[in-house]
Amino acid sequence: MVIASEVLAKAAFRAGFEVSSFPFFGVERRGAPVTAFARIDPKPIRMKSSIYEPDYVVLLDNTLLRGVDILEGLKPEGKVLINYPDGKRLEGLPAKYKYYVLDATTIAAAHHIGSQTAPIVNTSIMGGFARMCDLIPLDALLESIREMAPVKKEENVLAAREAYERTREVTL
Amino acid sequence: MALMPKTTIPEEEFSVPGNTGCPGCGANLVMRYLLKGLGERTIVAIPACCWAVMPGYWPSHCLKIPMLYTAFEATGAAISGLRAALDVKGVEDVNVVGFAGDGGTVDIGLQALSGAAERQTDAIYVMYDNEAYMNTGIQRSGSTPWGAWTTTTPVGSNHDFKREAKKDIMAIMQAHRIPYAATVSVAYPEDFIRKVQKARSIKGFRFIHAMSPCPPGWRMNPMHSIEVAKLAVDTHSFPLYEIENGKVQITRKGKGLPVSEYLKLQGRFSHLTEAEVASIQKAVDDHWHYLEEEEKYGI
Amino acid sequence: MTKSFEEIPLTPISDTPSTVNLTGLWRAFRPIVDKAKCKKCTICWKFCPDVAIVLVDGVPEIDLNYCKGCGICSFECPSKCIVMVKEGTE
Amino acid sequence: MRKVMTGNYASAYGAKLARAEVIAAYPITPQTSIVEKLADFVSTGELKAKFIPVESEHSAMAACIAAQTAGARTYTATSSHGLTLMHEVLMWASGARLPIVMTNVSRAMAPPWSVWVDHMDSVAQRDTGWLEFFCQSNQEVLDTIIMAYKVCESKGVMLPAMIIEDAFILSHTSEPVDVPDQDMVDAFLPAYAPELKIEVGKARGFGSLVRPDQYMEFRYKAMLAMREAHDRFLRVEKEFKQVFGREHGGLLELYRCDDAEFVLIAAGSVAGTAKDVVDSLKAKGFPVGLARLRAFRPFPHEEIRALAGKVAGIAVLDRSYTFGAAGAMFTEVKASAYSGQKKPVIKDYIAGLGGRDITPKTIERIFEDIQIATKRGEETEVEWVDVAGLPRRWH
Repeated sequence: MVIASEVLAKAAFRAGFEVSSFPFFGVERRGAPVTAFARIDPKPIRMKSSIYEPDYVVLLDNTLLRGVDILEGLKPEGKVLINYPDGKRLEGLPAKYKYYVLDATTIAAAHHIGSQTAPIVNTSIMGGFARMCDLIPLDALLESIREMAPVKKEENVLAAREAYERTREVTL
Repeated sequence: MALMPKTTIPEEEFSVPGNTGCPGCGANLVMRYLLKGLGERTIVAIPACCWAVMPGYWPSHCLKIPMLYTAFEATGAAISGLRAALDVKGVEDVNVVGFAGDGGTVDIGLQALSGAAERQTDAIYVMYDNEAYMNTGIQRSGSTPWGAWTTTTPVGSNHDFKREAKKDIMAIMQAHRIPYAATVSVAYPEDFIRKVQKARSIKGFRFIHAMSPCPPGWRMNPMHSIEVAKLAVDTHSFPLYEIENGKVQITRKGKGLPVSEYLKLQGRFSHLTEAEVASIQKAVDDHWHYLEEEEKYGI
Repeated sequence: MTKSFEEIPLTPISDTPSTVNLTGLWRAFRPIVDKAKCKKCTICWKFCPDVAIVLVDGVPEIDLNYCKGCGICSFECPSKCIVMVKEGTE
Repeated sequence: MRKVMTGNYASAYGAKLARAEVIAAYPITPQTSIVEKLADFVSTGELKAKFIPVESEHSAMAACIAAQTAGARTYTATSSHGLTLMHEVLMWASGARLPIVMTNVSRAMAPPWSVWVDHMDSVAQRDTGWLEFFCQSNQEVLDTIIMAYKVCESKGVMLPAMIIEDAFILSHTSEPVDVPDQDMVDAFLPAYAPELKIEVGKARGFGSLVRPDQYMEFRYKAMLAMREAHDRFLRVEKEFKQVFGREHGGLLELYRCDDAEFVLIAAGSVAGTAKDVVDSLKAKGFPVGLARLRAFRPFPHEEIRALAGKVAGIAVLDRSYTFGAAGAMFTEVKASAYSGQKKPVIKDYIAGLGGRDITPKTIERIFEDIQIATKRGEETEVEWVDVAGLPRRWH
């Protein structure tokens, strides 16, 4: 998650933006829900306050659709990307936003990123984000992934590319 | 009685007269013998202890080698920093020495000492053991032996005294798997200097536990400083031994005199009953026996 | 005497030999060596905590500027050739 | 070259570019990645230094002190409880006149346990004789480390410096940082060459006992050094700008204060947010500005006094609190301000403790409040901002 926002920041930076990405750091151990934020702007970013009104929300773990208001503060024209199984219908979300889905878990598993029971979806989901936001060229993202992935660089790149291609907007 | 053979200890002095230690101070001799064994290429780090005031007021300096004053609990860290700086600057063949009292070693300095030992810092750590906080005026330390009077273990009308055993710093250091540890006594300078020279020849963390009689703190005549140190060895109260790569070797058997011979020179034990002296005797015998077993069978 | 801040180093770095401290002044008892009885065993020199004994041909000379009068030399001397006498007497 | 990195990596790169020779450090949240990165630099040989994995922060500083006394350039990093554990040896480092540079990732003190930002730890060290620099950005973290070595090692200064990164807000935020070329840094910052160091063959004692009749003169010299550090820093930053093309605003950075009647004084990362707020309020016609307290030590006394002579109201944002008094920055700002002819209304706002976010809205309200307080000439001095359960006493 934290890595995903950093990959995003680096990709945006590569694409010529100023960036600022930061986690909300709890002291929870591995596996607990975490939140990370990123600002992307053509101008230098000085703002150090947290983000309360995002333009985009990215959800890596769809089990959080229950119990957490992931859309809190999202701007009226906001877009949402959810890691969600193919063909399954999204339910109970407000219709005013645009939704994008992507089965990042299946893609990551197919590229052997992480383990089969716990695939690491960071890079796949960022492929989806590049598609949704239409700000960051895919190449910039792939280069950042190459730079940051500690192992399996090319697998991660392929996963992100596949995710980019398979991300689609859905209507509720 | 035959005269002792002429000394074989190095003649060169690295101590300068005019230090402000008490008359008959054992810690003065510990430093003197230590530096005879180590020589000029030595830097010594000294925390708060008697030795921090013994050089006298600025700008007085009572050694012919450099000395770094450090915070009370920080000797182990200071020698780590000194060694790192010398290494990074490519200065070789220097003895880096930490020189601390018993409180600065077994109590407040134990953590930094343990860290430095665990990191196998290439340094020699010398604890001069006068068995209490003598610089602040005779308060108990973890190294004060059972039975002793100190100002914080007053005898008073309750016939009280220190009720806890002396911390076994040698065993603690042994448990750090350091290459060399030895006990030394100011009464046996040849043995003292031989061990220091041996320590000097070894790389890694080395520990010297030096018995350091303190006339005011032990409530004794300053002229008895050497005598009491001899009796400590002869009664097995302070055994002389070394531990090289885990192997224990007793370096002086001593005469095995009754421990009362050692205690009776010192006012700090004068309140003890016969039964209490007997219990000290038992503890001393047990420890001596333990050392003999360790020597015989290894660990 | 107090030195001006301009005359002192940044931090107290000591470089003056401690021989400036005449610790012999502390002494209550003074060691007297009977040189004729001395067997040149050097034990007194070895055990002096204050480096206040110099051997001249193996015989001790006590540096009274620094001898604090602890009496170790007297007690340890196997030939009993060092006696402690109260300062101010002969 | 510009790279996206966290404040902690900016610290590690700063220490590497400065060619720290001995690094003794102990991990603590949220400083840990500084130590890890430096251990990495040393193990790969990218940085030729000795890394001492000490067993405590107290030992970290004590080891740096010894190494620096022996002539090595040293660096360490810590946070909150680690910093306060060092307190004794921080005083030792400055008293021994050793130009050690350290990053403190400023974090709240327990209890209540908190790993998040406030300035209690750093502010509590204000009397230790360390230079203290609060940073707004990761770039400033890196640059200030390099500048600090140059300032501290200069002959007239010889004092240690603490570079302060706000916990998580800088330490774990990734933003673009220009990493200067090593050659340029080498030219700017020559090798450490102290006049006096502990050396084999030279019989000297470092740190001796000093009598009452001489002690004060040593302390007076340290005071002079801190005063000298003020001017030296300005000169060094000027030179830094010539070489690297950027600066961060001296000891008190004035942001759009020229025609301001109401000024917020704040330190650390919140200044970034406050600059955005100043821009938006200015656009609406409010005469506001920001003065960023970049150095807390040496305190920019003259700069504050000059500023106070030009404004009607000053709001001081303290991210710490001195119990029984007020915020330390407020107290010192007021003392400096009131040493001038004009006495603006000055109010203290305690905010952002234990990582509580300081939002643009909060800063707007502080500006609003100081304007009203100034008009009324109020003497209510300390406001605890947004404390649940407090009546909205402030405007």
